[in-house]
Amino acid sequence: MSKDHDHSELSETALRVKALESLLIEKGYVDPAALDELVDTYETKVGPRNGARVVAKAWSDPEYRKWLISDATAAIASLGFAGRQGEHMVAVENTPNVHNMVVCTLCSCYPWPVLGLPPVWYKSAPYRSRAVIDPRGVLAEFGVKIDEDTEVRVWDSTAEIRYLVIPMRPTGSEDMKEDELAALVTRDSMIGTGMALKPGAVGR
Amino acid sequence: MSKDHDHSELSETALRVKALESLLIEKGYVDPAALDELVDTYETKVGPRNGARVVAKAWSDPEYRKWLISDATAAIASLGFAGRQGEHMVAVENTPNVHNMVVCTLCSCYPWPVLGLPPVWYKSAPYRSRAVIDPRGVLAEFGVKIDEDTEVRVWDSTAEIRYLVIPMRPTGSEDMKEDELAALVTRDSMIGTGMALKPGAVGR
Amino acid sequence: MNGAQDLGGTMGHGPVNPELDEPVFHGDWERQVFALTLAMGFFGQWNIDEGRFARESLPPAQYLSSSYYQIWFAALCKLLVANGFATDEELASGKQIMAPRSLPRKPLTAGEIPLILAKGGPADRTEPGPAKFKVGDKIHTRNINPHTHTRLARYLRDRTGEIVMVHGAHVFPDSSAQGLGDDPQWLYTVRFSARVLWGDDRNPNDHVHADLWEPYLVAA
Amino acid sequence: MNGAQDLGGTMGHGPVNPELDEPVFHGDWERQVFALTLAMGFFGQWNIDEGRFARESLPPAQYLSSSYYQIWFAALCKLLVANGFATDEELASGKQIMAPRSLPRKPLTAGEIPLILAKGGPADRTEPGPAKFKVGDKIHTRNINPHTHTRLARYLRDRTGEIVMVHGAHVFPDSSAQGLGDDPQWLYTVRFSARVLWGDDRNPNDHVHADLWEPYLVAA
Repeated sequence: MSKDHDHSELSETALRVKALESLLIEKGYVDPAALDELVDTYETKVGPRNGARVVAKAWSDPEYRKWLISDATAAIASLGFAGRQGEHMVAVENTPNVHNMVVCTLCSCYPWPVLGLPPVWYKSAPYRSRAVIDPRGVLAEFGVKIDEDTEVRVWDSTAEIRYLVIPMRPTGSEDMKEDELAALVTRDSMIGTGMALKPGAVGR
Repeated sequence: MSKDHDHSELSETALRVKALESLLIEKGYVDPAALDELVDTYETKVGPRNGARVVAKAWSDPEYRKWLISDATAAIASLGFAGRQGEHMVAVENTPNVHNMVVCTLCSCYPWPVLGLPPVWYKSAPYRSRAVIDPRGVLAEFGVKIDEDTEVRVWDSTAEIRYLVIPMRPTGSEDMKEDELAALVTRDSMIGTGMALKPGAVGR
Repeated sequence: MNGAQDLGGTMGHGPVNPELDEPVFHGDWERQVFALTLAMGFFGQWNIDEGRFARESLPPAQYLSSSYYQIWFAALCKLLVANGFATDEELASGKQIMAPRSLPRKPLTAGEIPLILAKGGPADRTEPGPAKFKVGDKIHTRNINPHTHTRLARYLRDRTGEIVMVHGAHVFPDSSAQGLGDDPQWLYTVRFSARVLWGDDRNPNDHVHADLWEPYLVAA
Repeated sequence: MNGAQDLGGTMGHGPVNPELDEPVFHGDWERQVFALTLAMGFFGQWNIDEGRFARESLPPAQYLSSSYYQIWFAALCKLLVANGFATDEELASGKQIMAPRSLPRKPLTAGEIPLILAKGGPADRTEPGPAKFKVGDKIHTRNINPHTHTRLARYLRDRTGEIVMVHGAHVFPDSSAQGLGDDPQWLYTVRFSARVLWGDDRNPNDHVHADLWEPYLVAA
């Protein structure tokens, strides 16, 4: 299909969605202010900076790290991140011998309270189909090369358990404080398709 | 997608195909007369009437039936039906205890010399997906009800072997001659999604 | 169901193509689909598993050629019609034709959203009895092919693995998606070797983990 | 490859919908695609397995939303470009831009068609050695997931069945589709119980048969 074709499909969808919204408002089912609040919540309040705070704290505080690994839901809630699509959290930790990577082959399960809403690629057929059968090939596309001897652990979120990857703390970050550390923790590093940034670098 | 949408997709395809044909003729790769001959062959010369003659002969001639079951390629070639997409034929026979049904889940393999080109439904996702997992459900959609005690044998044409179903000879046809019998043998009865017609009936 | 949603191990979909500096939503229509899906779901007329089934039962050709919010939109329309919130004619025209249906509760207000999202919808339930398996147990997954909703993906069927976590009892989606109630079942995380799943040419170090309910499993 | 062509056991595609009094072709474009595919294939620049792979490697969304001759057309275009018969620009414009490529033989003429079709393209070859299995043997299919062409469908992998026919050695598509030569291998028809393939809720009388090459099989 041509690009033009895709665009006209999309504008057709946009018109139909607009019509649906008008209809549901007209019928009194939805309140426009509530719709705005839902959008605003996930556009500005909930996102991967939450998860970065969790990871930075785990890097800085051995007791918190232990708690996070033994009861992620409670440890994460203690920082104020809880609720929808994060009701049952599990944290999995990268080590020199193990690299973790999260997918939902069957839909788009993702830990909203710590990462926000998933990016398009996470919900799309290429990632969902390949993460479980060719995780190293997928990682290579993200620029992540894992040693052949290192175990790749893929977590397919087939139930209501939601996984958060704790990336390895980068070398050179030994003297950094929790707030500075959080800036090194990217969204992708908490999905497992990236590494934490080295001090001084920037990334997604 | 809307019906209009489908139509415009199809006319776009038709235009692109026309352009391809012009190009390949202009480049001297194809001769229009050869293209016409290929189409004419499968539109008017080769079709399920060939298979019907094979089945009618097997019904009428016990020796031929034996030959057809032991060496279908040779027995069918003896009637003049051979070649492309029928190089390696196997005939499978319906009985009161066994109902056979042919599919190609991976593409559209079909015994051209005896049945012609396959109908759209045979090549389409609904039939290809369901024939192997829910053959009785598919048969029911064709109006064919098979006893629970009768074995349903599905033949998935995954190699270059091509299958021809020999339907059961209908009751009431005992006194009919080979030519009359052939008129009872439908295409679908030789795929296994139908039964041979009862004398006096008509069908596809 | 073995629908187009069951993507694990399928091929030909192309590269992953992450988008740089991706916005949360691409255009207002995505915002609208997201918010409408949450707001309407809030009436409790369908559960999360029924919602998933509405999406995965779209024709595979449509599912695979739609963007994710297009899939959500198509599923929302199905659910609205199936639950009497709107008719097909209304969806086509965008105008009210039938009177609104009676509502099980007042529409969601902006003010209650923070609390509702914070509460979420936990899936854990009272255990139906003792767990059949414990960490370290070897299990074999069943070969099931229901036309209804299941979370036992095709690539995980008829495979041997090992229990690595026990999560207590959770709502069983295979029942819940059919409106047959929560039917709580023990939920386990199971570890599978990539070689068991995909064949001997895989890296022997690699493993896939999946969360599977007790009815999917037999002792190995 | 685990592409969209691997349809056995997938769900959600809808009813079969046979067409009453269906014509052989629906419009001239179908006639043209059919005839062009055969006529160009006649140059022998790709074999039947390479042709199949060209179709099944189309993106699944495209494969499933195309009619069968649309799939043939898309694959023919790929093969023509890959084999130097035409360029993408020529396909888009319908006008010759590059000189024709050298041809391995003269274009097909109408007169030779009956003989060529009657001859066909047999796939049987000299046996590479003695057959490993005989009728009645129990076998188990391998679990393979190649990115390349295979005729061992997903639903037939890692399953136990019984040899019911031995066909001699045939061209091995897994090699042939990669341009690695005929690599003849023994071909068998294998009988599988529907319960082995799909689970215990199936009719115990029902069986599926498939034609499988020796490298797909191990003794059970």
